[in-house]
Amino acid sequence: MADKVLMKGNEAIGEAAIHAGCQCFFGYPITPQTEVAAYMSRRMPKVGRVFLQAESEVAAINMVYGAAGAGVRVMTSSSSPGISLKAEGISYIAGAELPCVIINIVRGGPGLGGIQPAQSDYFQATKGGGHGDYRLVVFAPASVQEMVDLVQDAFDVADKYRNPVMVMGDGMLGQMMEPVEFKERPKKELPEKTWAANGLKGREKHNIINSLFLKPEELEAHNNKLQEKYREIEKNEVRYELYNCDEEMDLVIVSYGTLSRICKNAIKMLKKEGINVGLIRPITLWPYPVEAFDKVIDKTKNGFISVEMSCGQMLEDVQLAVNGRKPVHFYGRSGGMVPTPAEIANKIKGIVGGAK
Amino acid sequence: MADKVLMKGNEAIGEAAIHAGCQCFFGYPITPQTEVAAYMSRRMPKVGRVFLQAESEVAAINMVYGAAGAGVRVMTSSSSPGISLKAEGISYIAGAELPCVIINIVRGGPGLGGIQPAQSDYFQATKGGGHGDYRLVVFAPASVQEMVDLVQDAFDVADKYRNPVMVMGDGMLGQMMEPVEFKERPKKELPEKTWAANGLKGREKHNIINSLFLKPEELEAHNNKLQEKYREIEKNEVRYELYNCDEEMDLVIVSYGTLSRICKNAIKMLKKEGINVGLIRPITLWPYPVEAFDKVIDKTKNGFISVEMSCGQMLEDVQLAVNGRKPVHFYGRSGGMVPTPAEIANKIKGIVGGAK
Amino acid sequence: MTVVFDRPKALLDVPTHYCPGCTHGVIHRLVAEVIDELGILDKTIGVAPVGCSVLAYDYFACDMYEAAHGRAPAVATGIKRAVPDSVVFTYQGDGDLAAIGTAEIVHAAARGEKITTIFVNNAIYGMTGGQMAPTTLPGQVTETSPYGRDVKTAGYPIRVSEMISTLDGAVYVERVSVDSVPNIIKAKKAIKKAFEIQLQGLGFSLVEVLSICPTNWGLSPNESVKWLRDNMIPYYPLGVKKDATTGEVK
Amino acid sequence: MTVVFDRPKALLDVPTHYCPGCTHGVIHRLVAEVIDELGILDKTIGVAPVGCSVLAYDYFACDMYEAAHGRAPAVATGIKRAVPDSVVFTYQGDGDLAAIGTAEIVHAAARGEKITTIFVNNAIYGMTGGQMAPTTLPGQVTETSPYGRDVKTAGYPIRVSEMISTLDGAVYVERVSVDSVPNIIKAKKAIKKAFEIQLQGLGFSLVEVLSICPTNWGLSPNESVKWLRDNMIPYYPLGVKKDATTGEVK
Amino acid sequence: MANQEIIFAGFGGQGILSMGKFLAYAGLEENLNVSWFPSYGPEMRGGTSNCSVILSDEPVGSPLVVDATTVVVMNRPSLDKFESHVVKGGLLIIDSDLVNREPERTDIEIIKIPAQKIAEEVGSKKIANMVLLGALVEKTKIVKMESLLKALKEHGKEQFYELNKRALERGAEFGR
Amino acid sequence: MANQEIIFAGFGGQGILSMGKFLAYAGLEENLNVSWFPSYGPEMRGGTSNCSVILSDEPVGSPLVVDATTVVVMNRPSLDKFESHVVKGGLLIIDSDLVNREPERTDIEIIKIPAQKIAEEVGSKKIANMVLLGALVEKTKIVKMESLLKALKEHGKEQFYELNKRALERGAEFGR
Amino acid sequence: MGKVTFREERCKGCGLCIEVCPVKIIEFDEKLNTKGYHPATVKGDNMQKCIACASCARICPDVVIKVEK
Amino acid sequence: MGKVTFREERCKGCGLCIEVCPVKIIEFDEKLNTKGYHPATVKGDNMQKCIACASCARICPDVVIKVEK
Ligand SMILES: Cc1ncc(C[n+]2csc(CCOP(=O)(O)OP(=O)(O)O)c2C)c(N)n1
Ligand SMILES: Cc1ncc(C[n+]2csc(CCOP(=O)(O)OP(=O)(O)O)c2C)c(N)n1
Ligand code: SF4
Ligand code: SF4
Ligand code: SF4
Ligand code: SF4
Ligand code: SF4
Ligand code: SF4
Ligand SMILES: [Mg+2]
Ligand SMILES: [Mg+2]
Repeated sequence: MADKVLMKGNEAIGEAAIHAGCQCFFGYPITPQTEVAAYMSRRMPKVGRVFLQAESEVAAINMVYGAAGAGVRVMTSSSSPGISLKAEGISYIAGAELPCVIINIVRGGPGLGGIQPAQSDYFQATKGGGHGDYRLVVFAPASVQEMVDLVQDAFDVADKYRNPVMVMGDGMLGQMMEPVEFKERPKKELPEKTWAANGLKGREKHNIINSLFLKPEELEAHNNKLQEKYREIEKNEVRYELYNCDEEMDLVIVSYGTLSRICKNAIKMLKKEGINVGLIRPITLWPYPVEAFDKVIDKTKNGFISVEMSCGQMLEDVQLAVNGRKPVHFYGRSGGMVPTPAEIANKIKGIVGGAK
Repeated sequence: MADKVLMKGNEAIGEAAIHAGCQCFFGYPITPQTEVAAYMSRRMPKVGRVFLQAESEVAAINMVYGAAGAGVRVMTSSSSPGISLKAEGISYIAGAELPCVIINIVRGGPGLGGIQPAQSDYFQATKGGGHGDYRLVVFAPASVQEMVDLVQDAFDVADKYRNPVMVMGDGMLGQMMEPVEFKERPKKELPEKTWAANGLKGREKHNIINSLFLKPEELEAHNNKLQEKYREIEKNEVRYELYNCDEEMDLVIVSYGTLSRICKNAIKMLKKEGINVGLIRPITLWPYPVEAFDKVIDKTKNGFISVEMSCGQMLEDVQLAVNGRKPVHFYGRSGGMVPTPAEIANKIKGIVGGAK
Repeated sequence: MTVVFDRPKALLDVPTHYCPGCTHGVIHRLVAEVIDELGILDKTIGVAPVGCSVLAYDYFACDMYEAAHGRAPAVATGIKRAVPDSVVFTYQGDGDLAAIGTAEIVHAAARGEKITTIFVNNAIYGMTGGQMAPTTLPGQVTETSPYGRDVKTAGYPIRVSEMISTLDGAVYVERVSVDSVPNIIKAKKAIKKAFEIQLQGLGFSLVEVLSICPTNWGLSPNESVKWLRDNMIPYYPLGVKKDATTGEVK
Repeated sequence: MTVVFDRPKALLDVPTHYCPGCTHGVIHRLVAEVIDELGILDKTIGVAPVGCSVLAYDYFACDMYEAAHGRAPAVATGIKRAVPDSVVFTYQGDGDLAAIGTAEIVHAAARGEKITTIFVNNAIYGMTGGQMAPTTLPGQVTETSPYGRDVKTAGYPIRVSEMISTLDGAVYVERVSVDSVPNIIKAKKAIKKAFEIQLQGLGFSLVEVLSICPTNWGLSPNESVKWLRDNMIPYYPLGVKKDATTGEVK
Repeated sequence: MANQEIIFAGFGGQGILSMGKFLAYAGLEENLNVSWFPSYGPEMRGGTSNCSVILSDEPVGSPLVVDATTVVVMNRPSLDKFESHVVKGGLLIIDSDLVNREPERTDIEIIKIPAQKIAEEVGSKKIANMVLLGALVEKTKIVKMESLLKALKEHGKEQFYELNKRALERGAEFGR
Repeated sequence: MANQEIIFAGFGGQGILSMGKFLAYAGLEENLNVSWFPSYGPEMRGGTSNCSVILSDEPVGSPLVVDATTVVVMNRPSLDKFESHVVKGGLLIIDSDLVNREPERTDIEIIKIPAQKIAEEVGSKKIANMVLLGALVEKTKIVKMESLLKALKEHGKEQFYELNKRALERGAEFGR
Repeated sequence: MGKVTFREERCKGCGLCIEVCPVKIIEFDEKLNTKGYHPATVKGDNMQKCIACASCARICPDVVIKVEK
Repeated sequence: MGKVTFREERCKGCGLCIEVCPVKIIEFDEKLNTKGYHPATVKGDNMQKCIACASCARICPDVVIKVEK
């Protein structure tokens, strides 16, 4: 395959952003995503764009606010503790309705935690780590190729809805190399950024980038507008994969990111033992693919199991989607421990009662 | 009532903390909670304790980390954007298992938002605004008196479990005056802080305050220990109020904080029209009072309605608690708009179908 | 008759929310006059802080941002990098710039970011009702230093201009005051020079403006300008602190 | 035979994770020697940063904290205020202190916080694999300045000691180096003085120590000390920058 | 059922917040449920100021009064803003020295008091608020005048007590 | 079914990561699913280094290899750490010049190669990794030698190509 | 000889202009403006004394004053 | 005359001590320690030349060296 190259997830993020027309990158080093910044520092000057290492994650996200407000495509990247520091800034960006892409290559927490792969920032990403009623669109790629595709999509979705989009992977995805292809992408019709504050240049009225609405009536109206937008996104942007879900199933795994690949291997193992297990793989963590559950709910004997590299965070969204219609189980590892297919298969056998 | 005094919510927080033996206060001004810091700046020096205005919310929460690690009772206070900035620090405190009390007097968001009362930091408080698998105990008082009581309890609960406790109110609760009484409180048996890093003073082994576990096995073990603690808290520390829930009900409101008082007035209004509505008032937002739902679920005809000053955040916990057994409705205002009893009553009439 | 003095165009013709006598208004006008005189309204982008001047975005006629508390220099950096031919200024109070935003201003200066910062030092947090600022004078009574700022526990005021002058990327740093007409004229000159430095692409420029807060100082406007003169200027000496275009560092 | 030199007690007898030749080890030992000599092990509390010295908490025998990246001075403030009779020091790298932690160090100094900061300047982010630090020299190649630090876009290195010296609460500030034995001896003297300042309750003290990072500089340890001598010292001149006990400010 | 939901409104510096506080203290004295809630935020600065006070037999719901049984206004902008907030049959008390327009409502009771003049007669314009408060208490009987006086004694400045008392009494005449 | 899950391990600087990469590129050349995953974090620093490489007909699950079909070790600590990770019947390749103990496993195939010596003979100790890689490819046949050479040509440094090629060939002898 | 014009409804009555006028011709009006302030003004013949120095305008925070000559 | 003792298993073979020894008596051992480094050492009679200046110990980042005299 001549047009495929082996690329580290973190570097693929950078290259995908460049392909998507990312004009500015602001970052701060943190394991396991440092290579994003390193890659951008090499490449962005070569393509005449902006790489800047900020003094902190707080500064980086506010630089993003500045550049996004000026109407250019902009990205920042970090890992868990760094994302926490961006919480205020992300809330501002969501409040001011600015499009941008935020990468989180998750590591184990809480606190300084560890640097190995984890998924324990699910809540933070999907329920809004920052204050106020806002939502990020959250993409969760499972391979370096999908990372490349989703990072590019992320810029489009951000621009389409004037909303920040987070692309979340774990340390594995950031560090691993896989073959990737930068596909020709059809040009998207996207709204013009007439709101951008980039200098009047003859424009009559000044543009203002702002999230302050001192009058409660106005702030409520603004929130209502945001909520409408979120409903629109829920309608249009849900993405997921159904794997092995066509027939009657003993159980359906729900799992995202790299971990979902391990789950697929577990499914293959179980198949050999006569246990048929499906997989719902949410690709958007928000909006959550509730409809995927509706599609399979009548075909699963023992309900669902949320398999996570966290202590039961996505579990709540699974329960909300299932809403009591079937049992919901959980299997999780944490702190950088990556479950093996055998382990997952074992847990599932415990639930479905061994081979048939 | 001779022993009752009229006090502003924010000032009552300060006085309650002093009663609870709070040794250090680190804060940063922000509306609508600035009076907490102002009060502490007046009172703490008078009682020989520490008031320090930090250079930022980030610094303040890390000062809390320092003082809590040294084994003293410590508090910080802020409002929504300031709490977002504390996200990393809170995750560290939870990770290092340090007891402390964090006040959030919520204002409208997202971003700079507004300064009027809101409840839109529910997700942030209950699902962990910071990264990693951790939980805060979250108290939501509905009156200044309850604020006083819960702030004092918060210190005890924090010490008991070595866990940060958040007390969350809205701008109304911070700014309003109500009569309060500082009750005699029975002395609690609390574990000695042998883990505190406050100088060896003859101790053999040094104490370390830390949240880093580089080996995944160790970080997972640490997380498992935290999760066990959270299960323990869920068992012991759930608090809620049931109001007008004894008989058959047309609907049950779920509402917390000052807003629950408005809901009570709506309930009274509806009663006059022959509509019987109950109220579940969660006092702990985490652990969430799931058992309260079990108690009333068979008595409510039309299920539940989550009434919030946010766009449907607690709603998810209500749905999780109900788990599909009954319908769940929602009514919310945002941005500092405070619903009136009539408004709430109207919404409810729409659901239950007018007077019987 | 010829007009000797009138409202600058870069200042929108709307009433401000500032308290009577608050010199934020004067400083706004000076910035607007400079924008007019340099003819750069079309490419100027301003960044308002969180503080009393939060609503500055409603007052300046150029494109405007409202930045998170203390982060205006980072926001300005993002803007300037995205639109290199723009003229970007931040307008920040002493709480905003010298407390929560310390890292951002130091690093914008160290980077030699081609932006201009108007730093309004009124020795207090005006917006939130008069708490101690990093620039509050020793002994000064505020909401959070009710017994007067005690340097033993609350530390010493920061002389921002002197601190920023130690950074190689800072090209022009001057402290001015708006307590009197002669000082207002000097202040305008400094602001103009700071913008010119940016237009010449030389690096970072900052003008610290000593300003009054009658409301939270508990003084009348005229008492306030006197208090500024008698108390602030001795602690915060006026003048050029650094001018790399002449090699001058004071 | 008499012992001329042996391991200090305040340094636990465990191997460190530092790379061969990394002078973090030397600086650790100096701090430990000072603790021993002052007889303050029992009341000393150390704060480790995020950086290569993150595990310092496993190496010092006193009570220890691991602080969030850059926040050691705030953590130390919390400790010192809670336990006023303790001796509190922070140990921080240049990424930790001079980038993300700028506000915290400036304000701890401005407050005259009675703590001591050991600031290890190795002109790079060691821990994360060699990215540009605020102290990276112009032209220096790092992971994130692959074409050499370009001051036009990445700005100028910060001279932290000089900057901190502008603050009234900073009582003692000295820059030292551990590139040679005589300099190591001077470094220890400075560290001792800094701790003594704290013991006397005079205020904030900081010792900036120029240190090597052979791994990320891509040099052998012996080449590294030479590089430090030839490149860092000219940019970061050694010596006492401020000594308020003598009134000296340089 | 005793229940008063009151809005006090005027310029900053007119004693709007403190008249509300004294009334709340009087309510506390009589074992009523009470709450006091100020407007807050930047609009306070130099501009208008108002507070909501509730005294009731029943537990207080929202401390923010929207449908007021009584509104007391001490300037024109406050009349403009709050006239519509008086419930039907409710009470509107106006400092007629400061408000230069007639109220438009006809479905409510209106008391106009030249409070500045009266206060000046008593001793100082600064206590015009007490004149208005006197009328309110007399008219609504929400608390006994003694309770209000007790509140003034315990929570007000000693040296103003007599003056305040006289202002209340003069105001009360308008409430009869 | 072609499937190899390999762990390469040794000191930093021995070319552990790059031998993995070349193999992955060779796999890509043959249209296999491939992944390469390095150990990362502070333990890398100056100390040991390892990477997981998977080449398979099937889509790759976890890129982190726990149960390895082949393990290649270039120092003693790596043998200590990874010997147990070889699956039953799997392959262990050891640089016997650097590892001073015998492996304990008896249920696996073991190839010991004096890779330092051979590499030195070829031209430089630095290409000992290629010697080991040659043996691995020859033994497992996971990719064709040509594919590996093509990977070396396309992704390796031009000037080392001939040297590397010879090292591979010398190593291959041990894999027969 | 100069002429100053006050945009009365914008004046907040801060008094800064009064203090800086070198010829002391500015005073507060008795009447209140719609904002509730006594606006600054120059009465009657006093205007003749105006030297059009623009000091008042320069210190006015609310751009109330236009100066002509 | 001095004596230096190397705690061989702690040595990381950085060579800093070798460079600073004024009498140049420190060298790398041929053998590897358990960490895989060639540890610093003073061989045979060379020890006689040691002046116990402790330079080696002072620059050693790993507190490998004890100096006596
Ligand atoms: C993160 C955050 N912290 C705190 C605040 C509250 N706040 C608003 S303005 C302000 C201080 C403003 O003081 P200063 O910068 O001196 O400006 P001034 O009002 O004096 O002009 C503070 C602390 C906030 N909005 N956001
Ligand atoms: C909030 C946060 N941001 C970033 C990091 C990643 N990080 C760890 S250490 C480090 C830099 C350390 O450099 P320095 O302070 O110079 O110390 P050195 O390793 O050079 O001794 C960074 C950026 C982190 N752990 N937390
Ligand atoms: S509070 Fe102070 S700074 Fe703010 S507008 Fe009023 S006078 Fe000006
Ligand atoms: S990376 Fe650099 S600073 Fe870190 S331990 Fe190694 S040599 Fe020392
Ligand atoms: S222009 Fe000068 S003289 Fe004329 S009114 Fe103004 S200050 Fe007075
Ligand atoms: S300075 Fe301006 S606002 Fe102040 S009194 Fe004079 S005209 Fe009015
Ligand atoms: S003590 Fe001095 S002379 Fe002896 S080995 Fe060490 S450096 Fe050489
Ligand atoms: S300085 Fe220490 S670690 Fe380095 S070679 Fe000498 S003894 Fe070994
Ligand atoms: Mg200020
Ligand atoms: Mg460093």
